[in-house]
Amino acid sequence: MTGKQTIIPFGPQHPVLPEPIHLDLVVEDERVISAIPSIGYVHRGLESLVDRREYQDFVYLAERICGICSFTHSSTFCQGIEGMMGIEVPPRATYLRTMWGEYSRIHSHLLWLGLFADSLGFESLFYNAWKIRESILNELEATTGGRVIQGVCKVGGVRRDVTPQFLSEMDDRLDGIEDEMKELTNVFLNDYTLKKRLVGKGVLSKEDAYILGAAGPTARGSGLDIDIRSTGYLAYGDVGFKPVVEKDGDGYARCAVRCKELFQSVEIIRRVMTDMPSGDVSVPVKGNPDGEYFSRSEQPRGEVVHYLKGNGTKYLTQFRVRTPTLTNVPALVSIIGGCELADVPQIVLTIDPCIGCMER
Amino acid sequence: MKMLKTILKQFFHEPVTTLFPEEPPRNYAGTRGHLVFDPSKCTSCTMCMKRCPSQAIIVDRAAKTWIIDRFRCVMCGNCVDVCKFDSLSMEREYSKSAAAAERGVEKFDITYVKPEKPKKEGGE
Amino acid sequence: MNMEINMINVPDVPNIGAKMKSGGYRLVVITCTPVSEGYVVTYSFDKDYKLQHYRISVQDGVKIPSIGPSYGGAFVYENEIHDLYGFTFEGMTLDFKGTFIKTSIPYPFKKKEQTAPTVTVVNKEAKE
Amino acid sequence: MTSASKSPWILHYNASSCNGCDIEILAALTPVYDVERFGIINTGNPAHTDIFLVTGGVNEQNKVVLKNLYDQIPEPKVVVAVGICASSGGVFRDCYNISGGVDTIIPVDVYVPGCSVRPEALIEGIVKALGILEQKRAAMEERK
Amino acid sequence: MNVLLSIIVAIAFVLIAPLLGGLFMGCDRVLTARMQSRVGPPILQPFYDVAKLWHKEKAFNNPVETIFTTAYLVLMVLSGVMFTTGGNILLMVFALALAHTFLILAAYAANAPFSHIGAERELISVMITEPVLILIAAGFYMVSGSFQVIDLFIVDGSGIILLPGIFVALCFVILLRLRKSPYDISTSEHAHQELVKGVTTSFSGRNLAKVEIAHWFELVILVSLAILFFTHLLVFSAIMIIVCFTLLLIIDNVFPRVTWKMTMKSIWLITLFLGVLNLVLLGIFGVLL
Amino acid sequence: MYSPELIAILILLLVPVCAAILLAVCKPDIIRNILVGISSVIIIGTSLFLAWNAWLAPISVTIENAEWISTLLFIVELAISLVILGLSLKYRKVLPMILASVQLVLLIILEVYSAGRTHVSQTFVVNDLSLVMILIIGIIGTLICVYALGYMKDYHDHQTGVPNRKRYFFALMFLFLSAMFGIVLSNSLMWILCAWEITTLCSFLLIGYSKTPEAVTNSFRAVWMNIIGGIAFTLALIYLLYIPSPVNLLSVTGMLSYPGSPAGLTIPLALIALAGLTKAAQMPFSTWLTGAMVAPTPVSALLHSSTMVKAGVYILVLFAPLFAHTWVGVVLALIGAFTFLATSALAISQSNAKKVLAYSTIANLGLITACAGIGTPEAVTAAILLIIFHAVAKALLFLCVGAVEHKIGSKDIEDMDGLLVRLPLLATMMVIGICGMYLAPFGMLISKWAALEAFLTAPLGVVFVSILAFGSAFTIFFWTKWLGKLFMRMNKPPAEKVTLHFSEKLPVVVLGVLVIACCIGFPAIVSGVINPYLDTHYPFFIPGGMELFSFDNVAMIGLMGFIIVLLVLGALFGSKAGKTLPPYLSGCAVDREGRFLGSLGVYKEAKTSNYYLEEYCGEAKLLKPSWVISIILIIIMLGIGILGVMI
Repeated sequence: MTGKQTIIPFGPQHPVLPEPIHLDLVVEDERVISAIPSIGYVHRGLESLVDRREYQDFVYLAERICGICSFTHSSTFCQGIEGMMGIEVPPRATYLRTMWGEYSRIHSHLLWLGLFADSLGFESLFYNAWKIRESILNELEATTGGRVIQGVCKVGGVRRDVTPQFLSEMDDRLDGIEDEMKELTNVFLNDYTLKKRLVGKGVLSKEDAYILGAAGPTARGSGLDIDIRSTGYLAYGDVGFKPVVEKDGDGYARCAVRCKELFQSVEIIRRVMTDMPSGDVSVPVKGNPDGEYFSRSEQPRGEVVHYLKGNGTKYLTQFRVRTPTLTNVPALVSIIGGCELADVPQIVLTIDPCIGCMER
Repeated sequence: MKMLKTILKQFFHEPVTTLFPEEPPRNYAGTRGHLVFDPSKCTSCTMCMKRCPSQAIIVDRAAKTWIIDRFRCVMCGNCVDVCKFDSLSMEREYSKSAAAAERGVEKFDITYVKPEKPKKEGGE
Repeated sequence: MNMEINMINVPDVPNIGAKMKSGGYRLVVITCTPVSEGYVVTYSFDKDYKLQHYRISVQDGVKIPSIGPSYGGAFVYENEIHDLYGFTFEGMTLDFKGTFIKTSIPYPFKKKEQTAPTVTVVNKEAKE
Repeated sequence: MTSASKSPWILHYNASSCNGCDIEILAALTPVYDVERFGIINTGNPAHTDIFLVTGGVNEQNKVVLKNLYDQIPEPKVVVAVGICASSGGVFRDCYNISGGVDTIIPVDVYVPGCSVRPEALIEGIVKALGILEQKRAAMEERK
Repeated sequence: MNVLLSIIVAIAFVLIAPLLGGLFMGCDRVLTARMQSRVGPPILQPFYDVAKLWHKEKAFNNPVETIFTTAYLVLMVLSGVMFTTGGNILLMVFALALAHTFLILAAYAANAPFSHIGAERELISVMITEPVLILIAAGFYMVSGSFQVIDLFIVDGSGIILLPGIFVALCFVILLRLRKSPYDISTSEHAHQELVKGVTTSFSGRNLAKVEIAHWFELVILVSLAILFFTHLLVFSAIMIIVCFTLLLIIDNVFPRVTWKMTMKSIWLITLFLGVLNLVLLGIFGVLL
Repeated sequence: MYSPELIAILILLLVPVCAAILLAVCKPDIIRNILVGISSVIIIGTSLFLAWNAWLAPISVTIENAEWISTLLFIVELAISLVILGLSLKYRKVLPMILASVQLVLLIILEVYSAGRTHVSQTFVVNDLSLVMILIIGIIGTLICVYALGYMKDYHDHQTGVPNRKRYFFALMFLFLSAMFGIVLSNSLMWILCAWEITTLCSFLLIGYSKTPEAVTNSFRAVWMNIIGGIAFTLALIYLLYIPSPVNLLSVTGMLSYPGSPAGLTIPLALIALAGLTKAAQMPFSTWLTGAMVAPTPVSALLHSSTMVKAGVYILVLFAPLFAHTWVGVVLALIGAFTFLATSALAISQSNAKKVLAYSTIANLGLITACAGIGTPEAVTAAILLIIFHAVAKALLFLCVGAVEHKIGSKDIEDMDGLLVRLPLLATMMVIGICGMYLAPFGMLISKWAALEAFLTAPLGVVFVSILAFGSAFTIFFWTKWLGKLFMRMNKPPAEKVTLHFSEKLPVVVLGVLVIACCIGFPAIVSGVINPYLDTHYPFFIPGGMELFSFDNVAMIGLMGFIIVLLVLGALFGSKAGKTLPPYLSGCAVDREGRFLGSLGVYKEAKTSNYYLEEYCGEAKLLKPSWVISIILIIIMLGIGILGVMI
C-alpha cells in the first residue's frame, strides 16, 4: 500500500541522543520499515593533527577523542608508543592505569545506564544512575585532577601517584558505591515493566554479531566471548579476568552485560588496590618512535584499536583509531529494522554509541 | 516497581544537591582548574607555547609578554610539566565564563629579570 | 602485539576475506596508510586475540574490491577510506556515496605534494 | 527578576564536541547539581527554548544544523558556547573539519571555558546568560 | 440551579481552577524532585513557565495553530464550567473530546513528523479514554437516573460504593491524561522520548502556554470527576485525593514509559474487566437495591 | 378527481420513471442537463409539498382498482429476477443464479397464494417517518443526480478505459429514485417488495457500470447478498398470508395494528429483519457495500449514503414498535451494535476515503439497526435522528470525495494533506461533513447521545452502552486523523487553480448548508416530526422525556456551537501576526522544497502519514471473526423467531 509511510529525520538534534547522529526512519504505524544511519556530525579530523603535535603532547589530544572513554584512549595511545619504542612501564603505573581504566568503565556504564533509562522514559532511574556516577567522578577527580577528561596518562607511565592511604579510603568508599549500584542494577534487571520493554527487542544473533564485527558488550550480549582484557594487558593478566557473557542478544542481555560488568570492575579495582606494587609511576622517555604498531585495549564500549606509525621523528606519520562504536554500527543497522518507533532510541542506545569516539 | 524502595528512601532523606551559587564549588587538591602564571619567574623560553596541545599560550619574547586565551586552554597541565622555572602552576578554581563583550585573552608582562648568566633554552 | 604482515595482491582481497571467514577470524579493522610510493591498505583479522594482517599496496585511483560479501560490517571502514583517502571500493554492502563522513575539504588524508610535518604557526593576531 | 529568567528552558546541541561537555551538561541536570532549581528544563525542542547550549567546534555538517536550530528558536534567545571547543575551536582548532567556535556560525552571548566544562562553571555561565536573556526580553518589549 | 448562581460558580471556576492546577503541577515537580533526591524548582515554577511563554515571540508552524490552541483552552474551560455548574456529564465528556480534537488538529497542522506522530498518539490516547468517560457517564446515570452532575448529590449513597470498578478505570485515565510516566506516550512531560515533545513539538510561546493552562484545567476537571464518586463522603474524598495524588507521584517515578500498544491493552483491559463488569453487575443487582 | 396529495405521490413515482426513459433515449449532454435539471426541480418541489402536507396531517390515500397495478408490479418482479438470472448465466456466476432461481420460484408461489386475498385498501401512507425519507430522497437524491452531471463528465475524462454509457447511467439513477419513493410511500408490503427488487437491480447494474472485472465481481456479490434479503422478504410475506388476522397483514399499517400478541409475528419479523440487514449491509453482508465503492461516486453517494441502505433501516425502524420487547429485536439490536463496533474498527484500517465512508456508513446503519431493534420510543427517536444526520453529512462527504478525487487525482486520504489550502471550498465542505459525522455539537453526536440514553433503559442495556462507548472511540480515531490531514500545512506551494463544475458546486454547498441547518434545527425536528410520529405508535409515550432535549442541555449545545462559530470567525478575521517557523526536522539541512537532507546524501520529503493500526483493525484480521459472530447472531435471531420466545 503506498503512502502509509511516515518518514522521520531522527537526529542529528534529538533529545534522546546526547550526540548527533542521523537516522532516516521510515515507519508505518509505528513499525520501522527501514532505518539508514548517517554519521559525520562529530567528525573533526583529529587524526590529521598527529603530524603537527609532538607524540608526547598528542596524548592530550588522544584523550579528547571522546569525553567518556578518554582514559582508555590515552592509555591505549601511550601503550602504542611504549610498545613501538619498547619502553617498560613501571608496574605501579600499569596498576594505576588499570584502576583508572576500570573506574572510567564504571562511570561510562553508569552514564549509559542513565541515558538508557532516560530513553525509556524512566526519569528517576536516570537520575539515580547519574547520582551514583557522581561519586565515581569524585574519585577520579580526586586522584587524577579531572572529572571526565583525566589527563593522567603519559608516555612512559602516569603523571600522578595515589597515596596508599587514599587508596584505602577509596576502597572503603567503594563498598558504599557497590551497594548503591546493586540497588540500581536490581531495577534494570528485575523490574517487570523494564523487562517487558527490553526482552526480545533488537535481537542480534551470535553469528550476525561475529560477521558484522560487533565488539564489547554488544558482542558479549550475543554470546560472543570477546574481551581484549582477556589478553592480559596492563594488570588484567594478574587479576584473573573472565568476560561477562549473556546469550540472548536482545536489549535486555546487553543491559545485563553492562550491569554485571559494573561489579566485575569493582572486583578488579579491589584486586588492583590490594596488589598495588610500589615504586615509580613513570620512566623517562628518550628518543622518538619508529615503526608501526596496533595497540588494542578494551574500552567500556568494546575493543579499541589505535594504529600508530612513526618515522623516527617526534611527529608520528600516521594515527588511526578504530573505535568499538564504528564496528557496532553495522550491527545497529541490522537490529533496528522492524522494531517499534518507541524502541528506536533504546535500540540505538543498546550498542552504547559514542559518536565522539566513532568519528574522531 | 523495583524502584519503589529507592524512591521512598530518597524521599525521606535530604537531597544530595550542592546548592552551587550559595555553596562554594566542589573540587579537590589535585583538581586542574585553571592555569596560573607567575611573571616573575618566566624566562620566555617558549616551551609552554610550543608544547601546548591547543596552542592557547603565546609568548612574545620581544615584547616580553605572556598571553593566554582562557577560552582555548584545555587545562591539561602539560605546560606546567614542561616549565622548568616553576613559572606555571594549576589552581583548582575553574575559569569564569564571559559574555561576548568581556571575552578576551589574558596578557601578562613578564617581569623576570635575568640573572647574570642567562640560560638559553633550545626549542628542541 | 605481533605484526605479521602478509602482502597480497589487490584482486585477492575477496578470496582472503572468504578464507579468513571460513577460518573463524573476525575483521578488526581496515587501515589505509600513505607510504612513500602510494598507499597500503591493511586488513587486520583476529582470532583468539591474535592479529593477522594482510596488506595490499595501491596507487591513487585503483579500485579495490570490497570484502563486504564475507564481512557484512566492513562497509564502515571502506566508506571511511573512500571519504578520507579517495579510494573506490567495489561492491560495498552499504554505499554511502561519499557521505559517510562529510569533510570540508575532499579526501583530507589524500597525499598532497608535500607531506612534511610542520608546526602550525601560532596566530599572533589573537584578540586583544 | 521576571518570568523570563525564572524559567529558562534549554536546548543542548552537540556540534562536534568530544562528548565531555555534553555529559557535563547532563550531569548538571542530575541530583548533585540539579539545575531545575533555577527552573531549567532540558527541552530538546528549539520551539520551546530560551537558552541554546552549544558544545563543540562546529564541523562541516553541523554548520547548517546549528543555523537551522538557532533560527527555529523564538525570541528572546541566548546562545551559550559551552567549553573551549565551542568558544574557540579548542584543541581541534587546527583540524581540517572544524570551523573554530560557535561564533563563526551564530552569534554567541556567553562563553563558558573548560575542557571539559565543570558543572559549576556551566551553572555560572547560565546564570550569566539569564541576565542577557532579561535584557533581550526588555529590548523586545520596547520594540513592540 | 438558578442562572445567577451558575454564572458566579462558573466565574469562580475559571479563576480558581488554573491556580489549583498550577499549584498541583508545582507540588508534583517539587515532590518528584525530592523522590529523585534533588531540591527541585520553586513550587510556583509552572506559573513562571507560563508567564515566560506568554511573553515569548509569536511563532508557529502554521497560523491555524493559534486558533486551535485557543479552541482547546476555551473548550476545556467550557467543559469545566459545565461540570461545576452541575451540568451534564455526557456533554462534558463530549466537550472534552472536542477540546482534544482541537489540540490534535493543531499538532497535525504543523505537518512535521514528530508533532504528527505526537498527534496520532494523542489521538490514540483520546480513543483509549473515551470509552471510560462514557462509561462513567453511564454509570452515574444508572446510579442517579440522570446525566446531570447535580442529581448525583441528591441520590442516597456515593458512587464509589456502586461503581468501584469504574473509579479504578478513571484513575488510570487520569494517569494517562496527565501524561504521567507509564503512559506519557504523546508528549514527554519530563524525561526525553523518541517524539521530542510529541504533540506539543510545534507549539511555541503563547500557544504552548495555552496548552499548559488547558492542561491545568483538565487536571482539575478530572480530579473533580473523581470527587464525584464521593458525593456523600466529602471528607473521605479529600483523603482519597491525597492518597491518589501520592500514588500518582509514585507510579510516575517507578515506571518507565510504555509503548502505546501496552497503554491501549492495559487500560482497555481494565475498562473491560472492571468498568464494564461493574456496570453489568450493577445492571443485574441494581434492581434489588 | 384525484386529491393533490395523490397527484404529488404519483408525480414522485412517475416523474423519475419518465425522466429515466427520456434520459435513456436522449444522447446530447445539453438535453440531459436540462432534463435532469427540470426533473430535479419537479421532484424537490413535489417532495417539499408532500412533506408539508404530511406534516400538517398524515396522508393516507387509496387508489381504487389497484389490482392491475399489482399484476404489473408482479410482472416487473419476475422480469427483474429473469434479468439477474440471465446476467448470472452470462457471467457464469453460480451463487447469484441459484438464489435468483429460488427467488423466482418464491415470487410465483407468493403471487399464486395471494391471488385471492383482499388487496390493501390504503395504497399510500405518508406519516412523519416517510416524510423524513421523502425529503431525504427528494432533496439529497436529486442533488446527487445533479452532481452526477458534472462528475460523470470528469469521470469519463479520467477513466478512459470505461465505455461511455452515460444515458444508461442517468436512466438507472432516476429509476432508482422512483423505486425508493415506492418503498417509502407504499403501504402494501407487496409493492414495497417490488420496489425493493428494483433497487437491488439498479444497484447491481450501477455497481457494474465500469464493467471492469473487479466491478463485475463486486456487483454480483451485491446482487446475491441482496437477493438473500429479497428471499427473506418474500418468505415473510408468504408466511404473513398464513397468519389468521382480522387486519390485512400484507400492509404496513396492518402489521403495526396487529391486535394479537407480537409473539405470533416473530417469524415474519425475523425474516424482515434479515431482509433489512442485507439491504443495510449489516455485518455478514457488509462486503457488498464496501465492494460497491468501485462504482462512480454519485452511485456510492446515492446508493450507500442516503437512500438504498436507508431503505433497509427504514423497514426496520418502521417495524420498530413490533421489535420492542421481543428477543428478536434484542438480537437484531445486538447484530447492529456489533456491526457498529466491528466496522468502526475496520474503518480505522482504511486509507481509501470512499472505503472509510463505506465502513462508517455501515457502522452508523448498525447503530440505527440497534436502535430499531430495541424499539423503544427513545431508541426510535435516536434512530430517526441518525437517519437524518447521517444522510445529509454522508452524502456531502461522498460528493466532496468524488470531486476531490477528480481534482487531485486520488481518493486516498494520505493525498489530501493541506486540502484546505489547495481546494478551499471542497475542503471546507468536507470539514463540515466530517464534523457533522462525529463532533460535538454536530448532529451525529446528538444522535449518539440519544442512542446512549435509549440503550441505558433497554434490556442488556449495559452491553449496548459499552459497545457504543468503544465504537465511538474508534469513530473519533478515524475521523480525526482524516480531519487532521485537511488542516496540514503545505510543504509545497499549491498546484494550479482548479475549477469545479457548477453542477458539482451547487449540491455540495447546499448539502453543507443542510448539515448545519439540521444541527441548528434538531430540537424542531424532534418536536415537530419525531414526537408526533412516536405519539401515533407508542400509546404511553411522553414527549420530552429524554434528558437530551431538556432546555439546559440544548442551551449548552447551543453555547458550544456558538463558541465554535466564534472560533471560526476568529480564524477568518483574527490576527495572524507572528513568525512562521519551519517544521522541526531535528535540525536537518533543508532544501528549497522543504525536503530534508537524509542519509546517503539524498534529499527526502519528511512525509507524514496516519496510523492505520493494521495489526489490530485490518480487514484480514477482523472480517472473518466478525462474519462468524454475526452469522451466529443471525441464526439465533431466526431461531428465536421460529420459537417465538418473548421477553
